[in-house]
Amino acid sequence: MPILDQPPKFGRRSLLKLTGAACLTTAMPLPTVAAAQTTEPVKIGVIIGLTGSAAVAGNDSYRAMQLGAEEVNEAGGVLGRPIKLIVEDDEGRPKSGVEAANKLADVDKVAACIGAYQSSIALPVGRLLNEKGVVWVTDATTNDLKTVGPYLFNVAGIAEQAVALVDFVKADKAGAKKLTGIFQNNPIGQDRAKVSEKRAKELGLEWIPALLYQPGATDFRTELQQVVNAGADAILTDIYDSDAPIIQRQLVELGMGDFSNTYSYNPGAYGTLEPNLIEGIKGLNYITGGIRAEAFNKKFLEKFGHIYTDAWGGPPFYDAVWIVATAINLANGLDRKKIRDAMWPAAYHYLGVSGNGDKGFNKWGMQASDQYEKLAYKAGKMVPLSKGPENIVVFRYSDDQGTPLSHAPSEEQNQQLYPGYKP
Amino acid sequence: MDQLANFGIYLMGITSISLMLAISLDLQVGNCGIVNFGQVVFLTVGAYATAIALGRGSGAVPAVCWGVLAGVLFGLLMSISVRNMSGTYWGILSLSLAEIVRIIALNERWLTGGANGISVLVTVQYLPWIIAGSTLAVLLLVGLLLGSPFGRTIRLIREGDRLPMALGKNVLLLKMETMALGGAIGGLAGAYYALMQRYMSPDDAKPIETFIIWAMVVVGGRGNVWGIVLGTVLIQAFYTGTRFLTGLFDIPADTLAALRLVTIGLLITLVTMFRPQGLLPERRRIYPL
Amino acid sequence: MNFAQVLVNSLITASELGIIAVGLTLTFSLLKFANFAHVETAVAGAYLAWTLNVRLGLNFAVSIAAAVLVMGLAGVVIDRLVFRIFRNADDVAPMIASLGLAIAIRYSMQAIFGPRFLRYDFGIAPGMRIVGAFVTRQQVWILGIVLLAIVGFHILLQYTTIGKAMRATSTNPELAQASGVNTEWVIAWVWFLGTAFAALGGALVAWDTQLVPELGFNLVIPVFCVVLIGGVGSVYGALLGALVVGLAVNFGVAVNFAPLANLIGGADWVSSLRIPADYKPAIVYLAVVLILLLRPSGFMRRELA
Amino acid sequence: MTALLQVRGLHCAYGADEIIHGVDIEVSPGEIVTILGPNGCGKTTLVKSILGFVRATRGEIYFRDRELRQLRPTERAALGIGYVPQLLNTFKPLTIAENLEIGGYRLRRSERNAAMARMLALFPLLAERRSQLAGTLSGGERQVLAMARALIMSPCLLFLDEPSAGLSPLRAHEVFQHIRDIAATGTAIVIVEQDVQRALAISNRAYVLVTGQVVMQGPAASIATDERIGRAYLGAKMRGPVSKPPPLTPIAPA
Repeated sequence: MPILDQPPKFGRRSLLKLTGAACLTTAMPLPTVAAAQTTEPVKIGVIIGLTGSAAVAGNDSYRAMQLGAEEVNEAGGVLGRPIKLIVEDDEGRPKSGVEAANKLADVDKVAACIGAYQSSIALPVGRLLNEKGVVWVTDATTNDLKTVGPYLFNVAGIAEQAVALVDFVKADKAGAKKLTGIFQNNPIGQDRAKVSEKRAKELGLEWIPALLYQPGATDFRTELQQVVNAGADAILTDIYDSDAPIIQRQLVELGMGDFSNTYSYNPGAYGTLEPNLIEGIKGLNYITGGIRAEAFNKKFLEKFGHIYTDAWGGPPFYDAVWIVATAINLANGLDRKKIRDAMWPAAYHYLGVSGNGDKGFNKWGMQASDQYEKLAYKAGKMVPLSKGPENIVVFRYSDDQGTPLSHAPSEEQNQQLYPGYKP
Repeated sequence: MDQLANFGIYLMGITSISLMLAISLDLQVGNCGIVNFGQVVFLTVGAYATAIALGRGSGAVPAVCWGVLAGVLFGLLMSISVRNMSGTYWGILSLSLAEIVRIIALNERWLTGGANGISVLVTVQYLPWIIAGSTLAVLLLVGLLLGSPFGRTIRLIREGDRLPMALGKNVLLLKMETMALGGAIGGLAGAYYALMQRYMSPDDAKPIETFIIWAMVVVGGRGNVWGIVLGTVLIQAFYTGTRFLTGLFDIPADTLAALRLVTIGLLITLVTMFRPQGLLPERRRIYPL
Repeated sequence: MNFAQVLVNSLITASELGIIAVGLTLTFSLLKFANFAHVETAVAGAYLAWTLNVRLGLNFAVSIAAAVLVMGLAGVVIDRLVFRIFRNADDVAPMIASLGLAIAIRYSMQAIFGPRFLRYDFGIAPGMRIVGAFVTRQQVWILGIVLLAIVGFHILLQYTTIGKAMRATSTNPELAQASGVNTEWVIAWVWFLGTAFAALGGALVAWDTQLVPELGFNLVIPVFCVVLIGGVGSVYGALLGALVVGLAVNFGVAVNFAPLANLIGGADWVSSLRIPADYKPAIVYLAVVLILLLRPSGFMRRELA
Repeated sequence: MTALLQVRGLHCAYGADEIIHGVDIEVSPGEIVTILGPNGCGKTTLVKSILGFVRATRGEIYFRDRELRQLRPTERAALGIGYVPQLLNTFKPLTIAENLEIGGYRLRRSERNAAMARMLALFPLLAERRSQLAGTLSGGERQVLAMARALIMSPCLLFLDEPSAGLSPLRAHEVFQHIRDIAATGTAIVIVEQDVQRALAISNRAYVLVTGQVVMQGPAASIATDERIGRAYLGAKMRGPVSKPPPLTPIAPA
């Protein structure tokens, strides 16, 4: 059982994190070991879709990174030097993303790269940067990320966690027998549909073929009717960005505005909509939680005038900047391999704002565990389903039981994990 | 310094791939008058065929051959529907075929990996150099071919089907040959693309990629191999060069990113406005009767 | 399957695609090149209407009317600035110029308005029930406006001097000039009307759905398909093409083809045979391929009529 | 008597290819001039450059003492130059009445209506079918419609490109009859024609154009009887010397 519905334990690591968090929240200088040789900024590359099909999440993500970089610099920067983000637009085109990665690695000679909201960009960029030996931190979510190599890190969990929502539906909706879903026809949507179908069947539920909708299209009416009228007891939805308002609107206009059986993978995506478009939707939101989250949200709102629309497009990237900065400090230099190895301890001891703050990596460089909270839209507001610890869902991956590593895997381990990897 | 050289080598490789696609397109549109709006489909089938072959344990060379073969087959398939369809009609038809291929690649996960695409785990040493060498060979081949009787005949087709028909040429066959050759070059480009990107996904197959290749051909000069080279380098320079400009301005990153693409769009428009025949137009030769 | 509802959905799709396609086919018929910037001007018009409606708080109808007018004039300006140079060139150079312009317009919209979705100033409520189908108030308006625009356009084309001059110039520009028709003036009118129709279409699509900078990206190819299915340069063909596409994509997804297959393959061969919704975008392209293979120049003849 | 149209040293080109290399032509008011020449000699190009459709690279074109080269085709038409092109001579999807209306596009509504009434009276054939589409007419009928369309503006110079192309001899005869009638009203006419004999029969003068240059000019009657021309340049087999040129209608200068 990969899922354990339990509150986070208050153990050794949490204590460690609390002290770390105290440092961070009071903007104490980070422990820098090396004496400052130069004040020239340390460059960190960013590859993100500022234009194109994922531009909304992409821009929010970059804003979160800017916020992170600003805080790191306020706290004294890395190695006594400020960090500087060099942002490249991937236009939503893999070709453009790889070009940007080549430029960042070879021309700007960045210490590490962060970015890619879309898997079709995260994967080729990841392969390239692994070859070049540059740390690549992404929050894309396809399961294939695990195969890329030791320089790839994921800060937001991968598609396997989709089982959590199916479990939630089964627990929440007594007597639900038939499930179906509405998924974006892209890497994450296809992965989640597959994982959900498998999980539903494992739980003995019937799965009606899901709707995979074309992102960016304007007319979903007929297919929405098909899926809603298929007689499912609950509909799982995985809808993002600009598709959420249009799909909700068309559902309401077609008289299918009863959302009491809608369960979302990403309820945050509905946050900016009118109450009558969302009333009753429940879901598992990727937690922006932990003791620093409130401050982060407040700062984001103050600085940019709005809140990020998507729990994946923002907070994880803010954490990524902090983790990379900490890793550079721990590596005590700009050696890319040392930075890579420092990523594990950096994340292990770091207390972030996404996924309830627990950011430790497993041996694959993926999130060891993810935390979600059960949410519901009531009276137009997104509220926790309940107040107690049972409202938090901790998802642990099956391959390592959710154990984060406090130190990097050895090169021998890496060679076992990634066939063809050469140190 | 050697890192900078690495970036140069990467650009050489990726530009060579674009150049192959542009030459393939020019063979069709600049010489034979076939308005192919679905050019990216050759890259798509070539790259997928290569990636699938590699995934099933094939070696790099046979995999590239599969890519070329896929390009040729698709070229033939497209040319069957050409027949005597004219300009824009054939253009949208080819675009539709390319989109159908992309949508199949997006949804048939057992074959193509769906939206997640296919990763290529094979590393080829000196790949950018191999690609550049192949591109030179293709350039040479196409240059020779265009000077040959075959080249002259397909240029006749560009001006209309009637004259070559009157001369007893089998126009459909010639168009099929041109499309097969174009498909082979495009398929080769696709095979190299899969090896170079180490990945192929439906996002690489969107119509915008076709339009960028079109811009290369038209900006450079249809029917002139040197024009195509210049056009490809120039458009690539627009895309890559503008990345270096963005650091100079102090405006929000999203606005800047959008303005970068606005600049690229305007540059393409301006070049075509002032050189409608391309920067290096085709030299019209008069052959003695 | 709710037949009435699918029909309504098809009609809405058709009218939105149709009104944009009419504008495109109009410029196509006179200038003989594929204007890729057309759909982007539709989106620009929709953004302009949004600015007037939401930012400046103008009445919605006034906003749309003003946006349509302004975009029409903008079309004339675009022609003067960019496309006039290509009057005697072949069809490829202006097409690429329009492509560059399309990219420029699309990302200008993003630079100005940001990537987030925008919506006109009105509330969303379930539609009225008409013969078992839900139809919203704005959909009724859209159908009405499109119908009115088409009838108006028909009258203009058939009964006014400028309309006749447009048709004449479209069939035989040289002869029109030799007859003393000021073709530049006619072309200016065509740009005005074509772009105005685009803006109207864009605003109506945005009214029925929402506004994002990528809207044009998702509309441009279906609109070209519509134009082509109808026959390039044929206004009524474009409407027919829109209807074909609207019906095909909606019924294609909704209909269970099993009975049909059973007719061919014997009784109870299959129980359910549907086109999965993930293939919905392919239906348009499939329609293009099938129709062009059967009728290589679309449904209608080429001339503007 | 000053010439109505005067072309001096005209060169013109399609793109980079020069087609006409220095041509001089004169047309006086009210006369019929034929331009002869083998296929591809540049006859149509010459006419199109006078009308403004083909770029003139060098030389001068004067019409009623006005230099035309800077004017657009529309403006040249407005000065009183009519044109009936070869084959594509009508707006096929338009009705006959609409074709005439386009012909009179520059006139005010009342003038246009009057001119249309005049044309319909002149060509009763058209009056019967005024709401029929031009595309449904026969070749000869289309030629008549095309002339009516060009005449509606009462031009002082009318170019006819191959008026007999694709017509049966009987129809061609009728068309040439019409041409003669038109000239009788004082309109100067320039005919580009393959049907050498018939054209020369109604012409006053003729020019022979070969590979973009005028190689011979003179009175129509003498050119018609010159056997060398028929053999060397026109590619048309002359039916021996014509014994007597048909009588020409006397032409009164406008």
